[in-house]
Amino acid sequence: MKLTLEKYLSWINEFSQKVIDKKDYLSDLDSKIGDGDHGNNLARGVTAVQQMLTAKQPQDLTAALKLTAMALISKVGGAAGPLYGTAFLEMAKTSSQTTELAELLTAATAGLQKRGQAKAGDKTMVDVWLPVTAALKNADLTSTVIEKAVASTKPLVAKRGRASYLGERSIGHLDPGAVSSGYLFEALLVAEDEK
Amino acid sequence: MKLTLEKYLSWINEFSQKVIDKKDYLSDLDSKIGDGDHGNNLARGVTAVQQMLTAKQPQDLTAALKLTAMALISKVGGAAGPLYGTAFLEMAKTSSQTTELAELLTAATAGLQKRGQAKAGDKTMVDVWLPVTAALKNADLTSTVIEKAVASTKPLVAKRGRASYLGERSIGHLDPGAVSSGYLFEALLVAEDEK
Amino acid sequence: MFAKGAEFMKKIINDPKNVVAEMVDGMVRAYPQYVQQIPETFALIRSNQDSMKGKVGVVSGGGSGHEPTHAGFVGQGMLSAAVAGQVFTSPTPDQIYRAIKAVDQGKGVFLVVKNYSGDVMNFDMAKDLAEMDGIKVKSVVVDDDIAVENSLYTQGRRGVAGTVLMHKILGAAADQGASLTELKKIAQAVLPKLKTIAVALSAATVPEVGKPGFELADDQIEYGVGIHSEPGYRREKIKPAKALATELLTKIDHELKLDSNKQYALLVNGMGATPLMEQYIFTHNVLDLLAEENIKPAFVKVGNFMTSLDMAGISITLLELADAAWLKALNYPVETIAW
Amino acid sequence: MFAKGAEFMKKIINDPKNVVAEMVDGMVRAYPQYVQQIPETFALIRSNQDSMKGKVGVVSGGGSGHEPTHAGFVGQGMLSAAVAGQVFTSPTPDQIYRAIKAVDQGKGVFLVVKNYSGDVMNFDMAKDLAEMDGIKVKSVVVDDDIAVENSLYTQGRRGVAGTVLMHKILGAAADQGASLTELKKIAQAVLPKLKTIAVALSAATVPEVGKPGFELADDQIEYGVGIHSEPGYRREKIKPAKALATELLTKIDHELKLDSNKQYALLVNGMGATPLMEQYIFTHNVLDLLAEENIKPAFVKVGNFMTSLDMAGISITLLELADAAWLKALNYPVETIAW
Ligand SMILES: Nc1ncnc2c1ncn2[C@@H]1O[C@H](COP(=O)(O)OP(=O)(O)O)[C@@H](O)[C@H]1O
Ligand SMILES: Nc1ncnc2c1ncn2[C@@H]1O[C@H](COP(=O)(O)OP(=O)(O)O)[C@@H](O)[C@H]1O
Ligand SMILES: [Mg+2]
Ligand SMILES: [Mg+2]
Ligand SMILES: [Mg+2]
Ligand SMILES: [Mg+2]
Repeated sequence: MKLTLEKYLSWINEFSQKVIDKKDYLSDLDSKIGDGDHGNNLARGVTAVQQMLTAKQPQDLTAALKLTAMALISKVGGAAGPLYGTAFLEMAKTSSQTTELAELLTAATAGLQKRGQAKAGDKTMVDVWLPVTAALKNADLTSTVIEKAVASTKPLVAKRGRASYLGERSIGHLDPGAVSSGYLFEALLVAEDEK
Repeated sequence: MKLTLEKYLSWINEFSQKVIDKKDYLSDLDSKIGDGDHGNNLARGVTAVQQMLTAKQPQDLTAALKLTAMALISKVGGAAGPLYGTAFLEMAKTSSQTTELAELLTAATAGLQKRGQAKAGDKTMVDVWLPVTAALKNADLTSTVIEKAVASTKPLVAKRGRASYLGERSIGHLDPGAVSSGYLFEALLVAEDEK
Repeated sequence: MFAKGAEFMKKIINDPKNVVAEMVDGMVRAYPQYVQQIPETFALIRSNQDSMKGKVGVVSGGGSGHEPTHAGFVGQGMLSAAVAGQVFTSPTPDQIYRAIKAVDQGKGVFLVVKNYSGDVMNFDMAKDLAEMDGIKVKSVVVDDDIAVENSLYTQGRRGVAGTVLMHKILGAAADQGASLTELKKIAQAVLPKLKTIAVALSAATVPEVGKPGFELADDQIEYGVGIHSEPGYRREKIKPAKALATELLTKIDHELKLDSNKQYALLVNGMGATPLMEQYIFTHNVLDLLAEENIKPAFVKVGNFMTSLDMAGISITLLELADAAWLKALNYPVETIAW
Repeated sequence: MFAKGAEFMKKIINDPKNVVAEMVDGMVRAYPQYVQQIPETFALIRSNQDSMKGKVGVVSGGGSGHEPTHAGFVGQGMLSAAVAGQVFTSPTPDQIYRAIKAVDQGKGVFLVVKNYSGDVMNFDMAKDLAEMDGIKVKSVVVDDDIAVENSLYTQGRRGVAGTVLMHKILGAAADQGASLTELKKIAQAVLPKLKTIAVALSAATVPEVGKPGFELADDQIEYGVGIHSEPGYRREKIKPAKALATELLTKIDHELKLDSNKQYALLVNGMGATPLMEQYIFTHNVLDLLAEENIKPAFVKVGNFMTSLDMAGISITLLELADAAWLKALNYPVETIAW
């Protein structure tokens, strides 16, 4: 599947809306095993993304991805800011060569892992990005794949991020970054459906 | 009525016991219209008085009164310390001339008023010391006189001490210093009965 | 720390009876370069005693629970000694007397007293004792809290956070060689220009009492409280910081008649449990409101200076800088734990 | 301040979204002699920029809510600039980059980062940006909190109150002309000798969240909490101050192997809502326990330095003074709001 500017804009809009709707829920998840701000951080970020995209009206996909990355990097802060920001920045970079979504996400996930040093099973957003990227490569990304990936973080012991301070006590809670990443990919499915 | 060393010691013991028993109640009264420490302050004081009298074994009334005054002055602090302290110091001074209780208390009350600048009706301990002294002069001090004097502070507006910051809102509460002074004079009646 | 009746007091203490002794011990052992304990008292004197030579001593004190006041302001350029009473209870005359004697260099000693019956009477008795020893003593009774109406027939107004600025100005003057009479004059000039008012979000819990001095509902605040949980003049629902600043500044304006042609010092004071973040936000609002009147304070200080144990709340102090020397005195270098 | 669901947040704020902007504004307007805001950022730089000439810059920062950290330590002899993020949220790379650029004098800039994923990643990105401009940047990631087990496979330990001592030592060295490489060496030498551990009586309430990070029963405390209400290692009934001090010191002893032949610096740090009285009582107990091991710290500081909004609690930091220069650095004069 190729990503177009149009499709990207409806994807990111859908995601922004979802984050704003679920802001409190995401922060609640974060207060269980982190510091309770993930929803607020991300909501601040997507609001900035919306403003930036409206103000700058990017004319191609690369520009739109880059604007998104910059808005996230400069507004989210915390751990999620550099992580989401890096992911979109890597997509932007790659988009000048290819608009194949699977390749964009492969680059994004690699950037994410480089930035945060998290591996599969560390109970972070990486646990969603990795299987989603794999599924996209096989062209079989479905809601079920996403749900399963998000849910997979629940029994894990956190090894990265604030949740890692909890050790064993992080077991039994969803990772907030995994949940918000789940929203990102659900939004992608919605955006695709629309076309 | 003449005050003897023996009678004084049983008076001050009786008072000390009462203050310790009623410590929390006195502090509760003080928290209504003051800062909630009158019981604690006075309990600290009478404990010191007991220690001082036991340690020093005064051989005459003047010495006993002076030791009491010094213990109160150096241990109670707050408003009650200098006030009770001054009262006992004035009794000590006067006791070298006369041991007539009415005269001792007249001196004490005058000292109290000089130290604290309170008049009758200002809702302070003075509202107990004044009528009690008057009754003693007439040799008709009774529990009723004391109770009436203490109760008289309830409807008053406080003009001195911390309660004065409350203005009209001090109405309807007993003055804690008046209540503790009531205990002092009830203790006197008990001590007299014992003889 | 100890359960008391139905109440539970959550404090980092040992025995409530020993809080003052242990606090004083912690302070002098943490900061021997600034303060020393006068043996068998809770009076703390400057470690740098050379700095007092030939100068009038400045002694303050009062109940404990207002830390860093009073001992946090002992040191060169500020107080010579400070006397700590029990929690919220005036120190006793014998201890104040010991402090006076210890700091006197033959030039006399100036006492800074806050206007509470207890403080006034105990400092008076100490003054009598010192004068009997031939020590010259003068004093000022600070009554900067405008929450209560002033009147000749009552106790008058309380002494609160403004006292810290009084300490600073008198301390600087004494360090520069002012005489006892000059200190008295300065104090008398500063006094009517020094106004404070507070708002509380919660009351303090005295360790020996074990429950808060008053109860506020979860959404209630109280304007005009004192530093011992004395009740204030109005209770209402909590409002934004700007509205609180407006209410308190209006009261101060009423007293000082704020004037853009005059200079002011501003002290924003946290009451003990109020985070610095909130204090700075409140300061932002106060400075905005003053700016609307074209007033930009010549001196600003923000922090926990005159606290009330674990009370949450904040006070504003404005000092009209009627004399240019006062601003210099506020900026005068000091060697203390807490200024 | 605003009702949020069933919860009610009693804070002196306006809009929870604006707390950082308003706080920063209050701070720079209250203390223009110490700090200035870099336009359109929440980065505060030294007002006395002359004092930075020819020297390596030292920049710190992190989430807000830890006041007076970080900006309270900006000034000659300590930090060159500090960058404030949202509450408990790392600042963004663009802002950190602005601060680095503003302080660089051609000698490079040293970053003091606390070990949180967010801080580490954002400071890393800022470093990349600055290096692209040809600015030399080195950094230390402080991880003094011994509450969590250290491990290569996890995030590792958090950076907490000990960071303040790191600021002080590096700031003094930079002011005395240390090079970027020398600062890195000092930081690396200090790091393993710097250990902190805390106990909480209550959790902090982030304004935008509106309820405490965790709930403790009326009589419960939690050992080992972080400065963002990260949970600790054990919950139990509140105990006397001495027992708390014993628990925490034992943990530190386990790490540092306290030794009466060595010298130590002690920092007792209040978490925001803990009165100074309690902090001094706790200090008294800590000093007693150390004295039992024949240890008398060569340097002691007590107060609110690395807070966690309105959290009640306290932390102990011990720094083994392995190098005599560190003690001198701790006593080196500074011009800051809060040291
Ligand atoms: N090192 C890391 N690698 C990958 N993801 C991480 C890492 N650290 C944190 N995260 C993700 O970030 C999320 C938390 O984001 P957020 O709450 O916004 O930041 P913070 O932890 O700084 O408050 C976590 O749920 C996790 O998914
Ligand atoms: N100026 C005064 N004259 C006479 N009695 C006073 C005066 N001020 C206070 N009191 C008495 O002292 C009592 C309060 O004592 P206490 O609570 O021990 O001291 P404090 O007010 O310093 O806490 C009041 O109830 C009142 O009876
Ligand atoms: Mg978070
Ligand atoms: Mg009282
Ligand atoms: Mg009292
Ligand atoms: Mg965060």
